Amino acid sequence: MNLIGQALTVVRKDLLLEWRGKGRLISVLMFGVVTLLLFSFAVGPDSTLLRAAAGGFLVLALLLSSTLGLSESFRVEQEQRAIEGLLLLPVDPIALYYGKTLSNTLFLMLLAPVLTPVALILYSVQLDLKGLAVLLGLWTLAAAGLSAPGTLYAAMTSRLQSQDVLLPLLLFPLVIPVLMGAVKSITLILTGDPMSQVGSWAALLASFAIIYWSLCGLLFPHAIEEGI
Amino acid sequence: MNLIGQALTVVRKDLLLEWRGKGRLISVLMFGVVTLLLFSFAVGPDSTLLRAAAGGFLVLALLLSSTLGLSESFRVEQEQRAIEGLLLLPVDPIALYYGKTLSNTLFLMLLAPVLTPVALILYSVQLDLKGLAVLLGLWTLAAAGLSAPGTLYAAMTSRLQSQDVLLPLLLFPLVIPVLMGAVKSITLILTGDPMSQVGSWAALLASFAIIYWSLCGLLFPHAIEEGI
Amino acid sequence: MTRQFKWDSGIGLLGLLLLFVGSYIGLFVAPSERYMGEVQRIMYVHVPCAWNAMLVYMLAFIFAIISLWTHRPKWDAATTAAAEVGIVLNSLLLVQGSIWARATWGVWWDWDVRLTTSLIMLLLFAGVLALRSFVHDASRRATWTAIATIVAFVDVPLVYFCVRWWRSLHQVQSTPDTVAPMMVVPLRINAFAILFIAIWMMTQRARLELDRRRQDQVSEPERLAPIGGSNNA
Amino acid sequence: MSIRATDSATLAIQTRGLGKRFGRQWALAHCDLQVRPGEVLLLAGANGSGKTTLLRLIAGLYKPTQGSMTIYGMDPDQEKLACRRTLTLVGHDNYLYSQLTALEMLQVWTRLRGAELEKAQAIELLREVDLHDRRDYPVGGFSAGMRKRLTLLRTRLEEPRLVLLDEPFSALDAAGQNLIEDWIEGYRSAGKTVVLASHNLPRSSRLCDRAFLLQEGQILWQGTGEAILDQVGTTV
Amino acid sequence: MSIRATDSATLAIQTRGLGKRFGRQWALAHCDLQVRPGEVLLLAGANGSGKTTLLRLIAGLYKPTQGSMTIYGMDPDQEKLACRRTLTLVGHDNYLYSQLTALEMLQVWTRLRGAELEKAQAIELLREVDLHDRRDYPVGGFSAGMRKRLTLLRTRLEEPRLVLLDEPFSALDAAGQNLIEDWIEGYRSAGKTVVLASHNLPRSSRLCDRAFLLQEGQILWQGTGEAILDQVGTTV
Ligand code: HEM
Ligand SMILES: Nc1ncnc2c1ncn2[C@@H]1O[C@H](COP(=O)(O)OP(=O)(O)OP(=O)(O)O)[C@@H](O)[C@H]1O
Ligand SMILES: Nc1ncnc2c1ncn2[C@@H]1O[C@H](COP(=O)(O)OP(=O)(O)OP(=O)(O)O)[C@@H](O)[C@H]1O
Ligand SMILES: [Mg+2]
Ligand SMILES: [Mg+2]
Repeated sequence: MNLIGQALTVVRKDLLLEWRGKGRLISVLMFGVVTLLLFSFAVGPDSTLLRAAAGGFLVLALLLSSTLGLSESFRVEQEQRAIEGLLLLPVDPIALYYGKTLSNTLFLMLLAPVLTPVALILYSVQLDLKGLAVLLGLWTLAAAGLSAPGTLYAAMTSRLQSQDVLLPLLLFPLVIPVLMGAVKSITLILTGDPMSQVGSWAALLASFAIIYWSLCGLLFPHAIEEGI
Repeated sequence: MNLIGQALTVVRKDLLLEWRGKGRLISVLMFGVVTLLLFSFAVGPDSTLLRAAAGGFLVLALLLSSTLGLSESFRVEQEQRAIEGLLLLPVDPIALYYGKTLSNTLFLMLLAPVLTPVALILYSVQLDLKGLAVLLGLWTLAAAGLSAPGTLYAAMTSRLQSQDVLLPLLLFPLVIPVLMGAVKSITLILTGDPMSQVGSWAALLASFAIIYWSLCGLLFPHAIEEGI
Repeated sequence: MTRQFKWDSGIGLLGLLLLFVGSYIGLFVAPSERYMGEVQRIMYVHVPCAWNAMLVYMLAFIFAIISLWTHRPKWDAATTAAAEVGIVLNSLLLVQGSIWARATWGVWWDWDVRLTTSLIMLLLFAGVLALRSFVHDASRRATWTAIATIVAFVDVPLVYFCVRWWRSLHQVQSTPDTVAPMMVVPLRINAFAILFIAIWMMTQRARLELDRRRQDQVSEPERLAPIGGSNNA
Repeated sequence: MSIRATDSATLAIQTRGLGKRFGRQWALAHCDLQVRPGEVLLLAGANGSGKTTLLRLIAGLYKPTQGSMTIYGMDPDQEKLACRRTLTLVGHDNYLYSQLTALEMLQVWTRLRGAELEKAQAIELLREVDLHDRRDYPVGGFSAGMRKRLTLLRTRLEEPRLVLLDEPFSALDAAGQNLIEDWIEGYRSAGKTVVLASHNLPRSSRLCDRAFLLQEGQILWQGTGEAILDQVGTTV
Repeated sequence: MSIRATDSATLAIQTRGLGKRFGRQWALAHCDLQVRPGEVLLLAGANGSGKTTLLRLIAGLYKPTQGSMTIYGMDPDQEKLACRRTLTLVGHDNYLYSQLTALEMLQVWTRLRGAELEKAQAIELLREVDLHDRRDYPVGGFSAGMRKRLTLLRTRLEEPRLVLLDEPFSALDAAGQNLIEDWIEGYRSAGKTVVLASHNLPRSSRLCDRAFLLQEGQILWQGTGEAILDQVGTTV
């Protein structure tokens, strides 16, 4: 079977697992909502302050939920060492990586359509439909950028003690460009975009995604050379 | 052996495990530091905004790190079902609960002394030594309040799919009083406390801790009646 | 499948009837409010929803204690039903409140005590149901639902106080509290109407839960005839 | 120890109509078991016949869906801790913390039983299972059989009167299997009760006083250890 | 298939000075193994003697600390995927996703091997291990033996020429053990190579063409299946 076929088989398996454990998506979403709420409590009831930081908080909530989703995606692989069962099969590690990354990207993409409206309401920010569409597009780029290194690191940490701490620890500093790009561009969208800077931030997000999709695909086979 | 002796044995075992896997404490701390950093990126370079929200961000970072620490504390119990080995011994569930809760409280208490200085530097806020002492005292109350329901829920979710999502999901809304109490009182300390309101917030934190230490101690034996 | 007429269907019908009457009075008979105008009439469902949500959560709490005590499936069903109906009322409350807020304050949301408390309450109990959905074993599910319900409910007063203190430095949202008698009547009627409907929904939901359990309940297999061996115990 | 089979106070285990259902599946049903103190009992049966479920029910790790039981006359619901003090179970899992060493694992277990274990005693115990030279190695690096050996030491740490063993011989080498056989003989002569589930019939049938054959969650047959070999030959 | 033991291209497995160290512990050392295609090989040895380590090295799950090997003439470093296509390993773990059903597990495995499994075929396979009536149950609720049976089906899904089995008989009931024995006989007559590690010497020694006795990570002895029974009797 060719690479693409194998990768799609991995995606299919992940979607099946996701479907079986529907709870995971829903609870990651609820986690995101609760995080959005927490931010407003942390800042206090002052709504101007909240509104100024709304874009940042939305992106942070998305990032935190994404990290949880990523580390969950390997939890199920390790439970009865199913991942070893996959590694023993003649599956190209590259197919494995891109399959897993793709299904993680799909998963992360689902977060924004739910969390954005909640953030808009909680932080009393307005956004028209066009703005929303642009925002979702940006998040798709960001999600792709997050899941490329995220999947690599989640695989590498999945069998270590305290993966849930290690993964964000490794990932957060790495994805600061994604964070900043997303925060900046989303804040621009929320506050109106007079200078049309969104484009260049989107370019940053896209290049991050492209670089890490290629780089991590090259590195992953080495990471799993001795199993995970 | 009496209850207290058993509980202390559990604490001792947990401390030994902690000592062996020193990595956990360090990486939870580093996670906290990275989170503090993320907040400043998410809010942007506006330092007044940052300073106004400094207390809130510090508490949020503490809370997020705490949740990770709590869910880790049961990861090691489930890895080879060690917890079942404990449940099979004639250990009073109450002793088990308070032992685990105490060791979690100790763990969480260690977070503030490290994260507070980092937050002070990152957000350029000043604090004298007395203020620092009061802050650490408040965090001790908050840590006790967090770990009581946190330990109960961590135990209950430890064997479910997606514990790492479920635990914060259950815990965050529950500990909003702790969050608010800590944010308010710590912000008061950071900005100076003209009206001496810190006392009443500390009272809130203390009553939360007392209520949940008693309530969860009563409920825990039921939770593990059929094993976890 | 023929179903005999159950007492709760009666209550449900009564509730619908009352809701119709109350809403009629509220919409067409009661005077409109001086400042807010016609939007204010949303109050006749808003306030009853709020009262009943609280009441139903309290029922969930009581059922949870009994369920933990007795381990009987019916109390688990009752706890779940109450928690779910509470969530439904709570969500309705939030939606109505947001619409009202949008119309009067110009924003969908504000960090007022009651608003904030309602939202946290919703999340607390939604967490309970999320936990429940992950537990497959029926008896453990019952225990854990009960525990989580108790833990969540005990938190509500604490949340209320802390949100009040949290707000205290800022102005408290003004709400009209001088109320005309013609406003009180539909409010009362609708409160009972929604209470009855809530009871009806709870019994339906509890029945459904018990039915589901019964479907899973396969009776013990036939006792196998032991072969050979005499009982040499 | 005099025995009257009908008197539950003098029985080590008595179950009445014990049953356990998972979802729509009855893992165990109609289980009436009477075990006298000092007996060695074998549970045999095909995969999925309910052996593990029965042992876990007796150990109090599952709540019965139906029926009741007593352990040395005690009701596990009422006197949970006393029952736990009376019995010990080694199941399919190993109950280990991978970061602790073999020695530390033993100490943790003993302390939680309310006793204290001298280092010399612990080394003596480890020597029994041939792990004494690995005493300071973290158990996470142990082989399957080494883990099993360590966990089986739990039965020797204190004085449980009822020892429940779920496939004690699996993962062990010949020497290990002989050792466990000796242990079980020792328990018998010390008047302790042993219930073991095993697929290693040649070995376990010659150990046991009575054998039970389970099928689809029910006790199909009971008899002596020698008889079960023939029985299994004909039915399985 | 004619065999010249010195020609690595015609050997199923050839290892030269293979060794694996964990920390300060040599789990395997100086391992020179030559396995001809169509042979059934038994690895015996005490707990912790290095059987699992050797099998995992061959399967490519560990990287050797020392030495080299070829599998059907291929270098696993160079031709990883080809090696994986050639071999299959069933180890101590079960490689299952608890939420999937037995049928779905089989389908996932086959698809990843690049084939497609008709439902009828899958049911036929499940029938072989007596799990056909549990095909739509999530495997998380399976008993230890049922999981093992399901995982052992991995050896039948495709056409691996080299089957590595780590304690294939453990957790299985008598019928299951007989079945696996039949399978191994079948593999032998189909010209496949089988390497199994087992503590069930009576059963595995009569199956194998050659037996190896490991001790502390080194091959201590090699001989025929019958001979190992005596050998173990004297050394262990
Ligand atoms: C999402 C938004 C809202 C939520 C969650 C909410 C929640 C509640 C709750 C929980 C109560 C019951 C309090 C009690 O009886 O102690 C209540 C009562 C009430 N609400 Fe709202 N509310 C919202 C928006 C509004 C708005 C926008 C208005 C009008 C401007 C409003 C006016 C009232 C009034 C008049 C009462 C009755 C007060 C009383 O009985 O003293 N609410 N609301
Ligand atoms: N991951 C590891 N880390 C550290 N040491 C290990 C590791 N894996 C194996 N060892 C050590 O290597 C040696 C051989 O282990 P291995 O698992 O190969 O034994 P085995 O022959 O399979 O034993 P068993 O019959 O008990 O399964 C043992 O001493 C073991 O402690
Ligand atoms: N947690 C569970 N959830 C669902 N079904 C279960 C669970 N545990 C056991 N079962 C079912 O109960 C039956 C008996 O299982 P049990 O583990 O007791 O068998 P066993 O006799 O120990 O088998 P083995 O010899 O394979 O260990 C099996 O059909 C199994 O599928
Ligand atoms: Mg079993
Ligand atoms: Mg092994």
